[in-house]
Amino acid sequence: MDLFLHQALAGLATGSIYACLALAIVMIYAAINHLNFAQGEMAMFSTFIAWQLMQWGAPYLLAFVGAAAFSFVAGIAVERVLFRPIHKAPVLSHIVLFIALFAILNSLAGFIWDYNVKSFPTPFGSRSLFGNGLVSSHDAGMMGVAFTMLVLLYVFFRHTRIGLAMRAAAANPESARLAGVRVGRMISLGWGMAAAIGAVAGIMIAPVVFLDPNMMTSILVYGFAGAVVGGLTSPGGAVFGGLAVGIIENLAGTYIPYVGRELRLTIALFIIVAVLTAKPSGLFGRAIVTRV
Amino acid sequence: MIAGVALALLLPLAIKGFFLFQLTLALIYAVAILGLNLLTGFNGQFSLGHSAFYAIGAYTAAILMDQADVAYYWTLPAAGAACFIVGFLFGLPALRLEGLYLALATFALAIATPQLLKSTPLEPWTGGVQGIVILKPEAPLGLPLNSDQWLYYFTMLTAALMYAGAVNLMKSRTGRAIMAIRDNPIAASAMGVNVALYKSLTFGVSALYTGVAGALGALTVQFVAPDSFTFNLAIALFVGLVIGGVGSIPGTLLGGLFILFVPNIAEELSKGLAQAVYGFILIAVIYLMPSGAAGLIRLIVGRTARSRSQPVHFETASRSARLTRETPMSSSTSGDENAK
Amino acid sequence: MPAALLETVGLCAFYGATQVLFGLDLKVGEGGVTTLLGANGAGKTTALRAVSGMVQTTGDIRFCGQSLAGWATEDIVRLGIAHVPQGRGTFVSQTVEENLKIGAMSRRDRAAISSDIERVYGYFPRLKERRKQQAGTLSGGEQQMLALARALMLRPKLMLLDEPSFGLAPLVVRDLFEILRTLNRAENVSMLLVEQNASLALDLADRAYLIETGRLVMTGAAQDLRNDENVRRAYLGY
Amino acid sequence: MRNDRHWLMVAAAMAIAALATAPAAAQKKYDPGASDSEIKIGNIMPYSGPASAYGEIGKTEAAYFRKVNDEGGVNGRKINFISYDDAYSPPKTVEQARKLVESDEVLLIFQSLGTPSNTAIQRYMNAKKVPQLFVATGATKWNDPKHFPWTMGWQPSYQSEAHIYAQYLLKNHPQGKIGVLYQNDDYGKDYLKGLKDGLKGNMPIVAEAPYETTDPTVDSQVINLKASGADIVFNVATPKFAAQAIKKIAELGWKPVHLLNNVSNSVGSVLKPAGFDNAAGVLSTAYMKDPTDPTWKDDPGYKKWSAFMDKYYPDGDKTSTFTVYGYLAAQTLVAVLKQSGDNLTRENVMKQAASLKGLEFDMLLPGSRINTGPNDFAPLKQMQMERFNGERWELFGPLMSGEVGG
Repeated sequence: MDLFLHQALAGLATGSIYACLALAIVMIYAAINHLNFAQGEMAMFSTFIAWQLMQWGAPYLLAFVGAAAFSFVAGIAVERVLFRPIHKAPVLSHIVLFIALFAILNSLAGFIWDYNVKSFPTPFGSRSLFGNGLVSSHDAGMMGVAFTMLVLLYVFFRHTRIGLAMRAAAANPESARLAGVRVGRMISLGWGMAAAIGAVAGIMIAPVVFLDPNMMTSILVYGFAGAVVGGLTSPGGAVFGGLAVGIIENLAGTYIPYVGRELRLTIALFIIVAVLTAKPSGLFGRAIVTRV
Repeated sequence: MIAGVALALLLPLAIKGFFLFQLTLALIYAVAILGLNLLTGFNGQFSLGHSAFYAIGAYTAAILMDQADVAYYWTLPAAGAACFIVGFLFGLPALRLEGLYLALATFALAIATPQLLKSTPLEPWTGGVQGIVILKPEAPLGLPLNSDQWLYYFTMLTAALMYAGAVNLMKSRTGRAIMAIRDNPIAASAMGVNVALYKSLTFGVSALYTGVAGALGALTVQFVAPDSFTFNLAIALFVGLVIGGVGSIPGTLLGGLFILFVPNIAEELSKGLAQAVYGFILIAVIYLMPSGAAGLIRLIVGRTARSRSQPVHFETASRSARLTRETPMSSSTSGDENAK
Repeated sequence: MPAALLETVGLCAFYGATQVLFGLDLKVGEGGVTTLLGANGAGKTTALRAVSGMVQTTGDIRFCGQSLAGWATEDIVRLGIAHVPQGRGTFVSQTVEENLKIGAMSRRDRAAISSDIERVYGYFPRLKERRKQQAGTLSGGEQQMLALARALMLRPKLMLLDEPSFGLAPLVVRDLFEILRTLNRAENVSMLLVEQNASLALDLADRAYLIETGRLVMTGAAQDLRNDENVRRAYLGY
Repeated sequence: MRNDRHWLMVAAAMAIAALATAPAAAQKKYDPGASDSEIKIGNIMPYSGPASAYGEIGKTEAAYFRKVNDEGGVNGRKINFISYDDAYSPPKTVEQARKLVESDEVLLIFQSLGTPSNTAIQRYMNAKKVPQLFVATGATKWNDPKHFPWTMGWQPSYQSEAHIYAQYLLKNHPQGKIGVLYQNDDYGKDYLKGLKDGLKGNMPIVAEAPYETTDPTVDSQVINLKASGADIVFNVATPKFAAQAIKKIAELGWKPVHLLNNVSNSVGSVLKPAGFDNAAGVLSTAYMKDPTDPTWKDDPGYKKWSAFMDKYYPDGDKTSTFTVYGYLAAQTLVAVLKQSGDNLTRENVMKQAASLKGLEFDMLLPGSRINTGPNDFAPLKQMQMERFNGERWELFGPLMSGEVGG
């Protein structure tokens, strides 16, 4: 029973990693109705920016804000420079561009900052908070940040005009255009916001998994799993989904022989496929009801 | 055409074994991409996880040769059959997944494949992380060919059969049903096409092609290990598909050549930033030909041949282009008066 | 005929390399209703899309004397041209009220928006009942009302209406056209109407055009077309 | 024995062939890749992909060969070091190996990295009779001259290192209960096997916790190890995960005897990220000098390495053990080439590689020597245990060798 509780708590801590990234995934989905397979690498790169700023002597807060702001601008730039010119191309071509972006960012980060792992500071400290070190103050802080981002996103999407415009642009671009929504700007804004959220996620994740160019590759899959479980359209669902995946993974890893120990990623795969087939809109996503 | 075939047949006598080995691999990748293309280009289903089927094909061949001393040529049908079954089964849940969601599910499959291959329960067969080393086939009947040359011809023969099979399949009733599902699933279903069955079948056939390619790949590389079939392979196949041209059978050959040679070119250009260079090449290619090489060729041919009577293949080409033209940013609310 | 609010001169439209419209000269008067008649595939929807800047065009489009050539859809909309597309363009996963707010997205006078919403509910009381409901769950007639309501939120000078009666029951259609008439008279909204039901359209319109395969074949006052022998046989069915 | 005779016969055959074909140049013999002016050396590294951190090794080696060339080369011949990327994917390794051998026509392939990658090309290299020299992996199987006379390892094998830990535990903590954290691949399993063999069942392993390189953290595994009641942790993880484990163990307030595998005992890239306080008391083994260890601050060997780094590889990470590793491996190859003299045939190079006697290098631990023989394809065997005192490693005990045959 003790072990169960310990693993669940530790899963919650790991889950908040996934939750952070899942939020960024949901954000980009809200803007372009698409998954960004380079999202993890963008977050990694942003985290390196923060690290570099601190190496140059910037205080934590400045590095944090600086990296988020940089990412916001860079996200918009990526959309404008890379994706806008081919927005009419087939969706498969878009995926190839995501792949290209992935390769470029990963390679560039390795080239600039090399591949050795680097430690990354946390503003929350890493003392044991409760459960004998199972949840550290950083884990709790990370969860707090995830929830703060969640609330901000909720307010943005539900209670601001621009949030509504963004949802409209993503849901039905042509119609949105006919209502005077500047769809192109909304897409850019969505990219910028997703990149900034990714930066925050990266900065929160790096103290736990350490900073290196390959830090996000596998976390991205768990982030996808979290986002899918919660529903790609629901920021709240993404956070819940991320936490759930973390806990499920740990418990399965502890209690299911072989499968759990060796096939943790397969569990994520299983969760994705199971949720998608049973309830494609996720647990909290809005099912789109249409009458013809 | 004949000159091309002649060149392909005579090439092994003129070039180095290493280059031949590369060509053989490119051809193998082309067959794997063809499999992916049957699924994506002709049936409209996404997959970012075809490395899994490639791996199953490769392991089937390796295990049969290593543990049961099966002759290498028998491993191809076995690999194909195994992959057909697995593909068909994976196709069943995939039925309920559309576009992006299917991409996501298959993406996860690709990521999980290496773990599954080395998992303890399978270790007695797969050799776990150590993988399996197999022998290279020698030329039969005392043909005066070294094993590289023989493997090249063997691969070419297999590939020719596979391509002929694909072309015939797409010309058949079944092929028309498969494409009808891509173009308009509701209409296809209304016309009496069993959409579920055909979609799963296509998944199976697609996996079969990629699996046979995997078996050939195992023979050529003489080694299988979990690290050979990571997500990067899935990505490579996907890139080859798009670069070659979605829905284009000859384009797959180009895709195979691309994914084998272009990373090497990128490495020549810059060692430290090879991946970044590769990324930029990808971007450039997508900008220059947003619908892949086949799309570009089609465009050129279409321009020069517009005045002539409409070629037959033009119709299917534009149909497949329409499928893939659905961008994430456009929903189809256009009226019914689009020019036919 | 009052001064032209919208005027096209030699309008041609293309989908890729295929030309769909061949030199249309259309006019919508200030406060008037113009209807486009024609068979399926004649190019009526394309003509509306051309005005909204959603297809590639040549020739000139003038609105209030201003040329719209090269304008983006969003900017054309901001001049006060509300396009109600065929299929209604509903934001299915948003609520009814959110749909209305989206309709007002280009307006700067935020304060007036909520009063406008109430005003629009005045025309469409059914929508008020369903204000918190996901728009995708509305019936076809309600969705068409929502589309009109959303367009009204723009405070348009001109509405481009694409087959508003499509797929609706006759009773619903009658109500709908009643509302259109009211809007035209009370709010002074001009309209360019594409409609299968030529009889209804000619009742509402003051001016009509007949298009065949992208070319104008007849132009005139709605009354004149209604009385034309050929039009009667081909489009009015009596 | 049989091998010796084989060598003799080959050498005799070569001698006869050489005499018959080129009597004038009796002293100089070349295989593809070698000439009067140049020696072509091939290399395959994961510069991209999941194992790209190791690319640093290849870059250091390239830098070292530049230094050698600047100083006149080896016996007057410049080294042409051709290094390709395989992204840690075995099919790509095969392609690159064939490119090196058949297209670039290198004399030998040196320090190709990774167990799966080297397994993929081992049969090819041996069939082609091209040396696959000093492979950069610690698997035990490279020391197998009987079956693979053209393949040779370099670093102390994982198993022999694990033997050293087993000896240590049996002597100092015979009542302990061991928990093992290991990477679920050949590398992790090799260590695990070595430990089990070394313990010979005299101590219990109460928990085995494998992790995948795709796991974001090893927190869950560490918690399971603690829950198992283990009081000794054997940490067989690559740098990132090793650091995570050290940190997590400290966060849990758990104080087991902590044995850290040599792969991850870099102060700069493991202990520093993990936190020096957290790492205090951790045990490991070393066979080379840690560049971040102040013990070597004034050591002449260290200074030579440091000068080399500054001049030839200024972008390199001087806190990483990879750069030391590459430096040492390159020195070993240069020694073999020197020893081969003007007889630069593949046979002779392999023969010379198998007859290294008592080589000492700058950055090897004092007293540690490289020895090989016709039946001993494991150049480095000696290691010394060390303990982290919160600032730096302190060596203790004698140089030991795990003595594991192939």
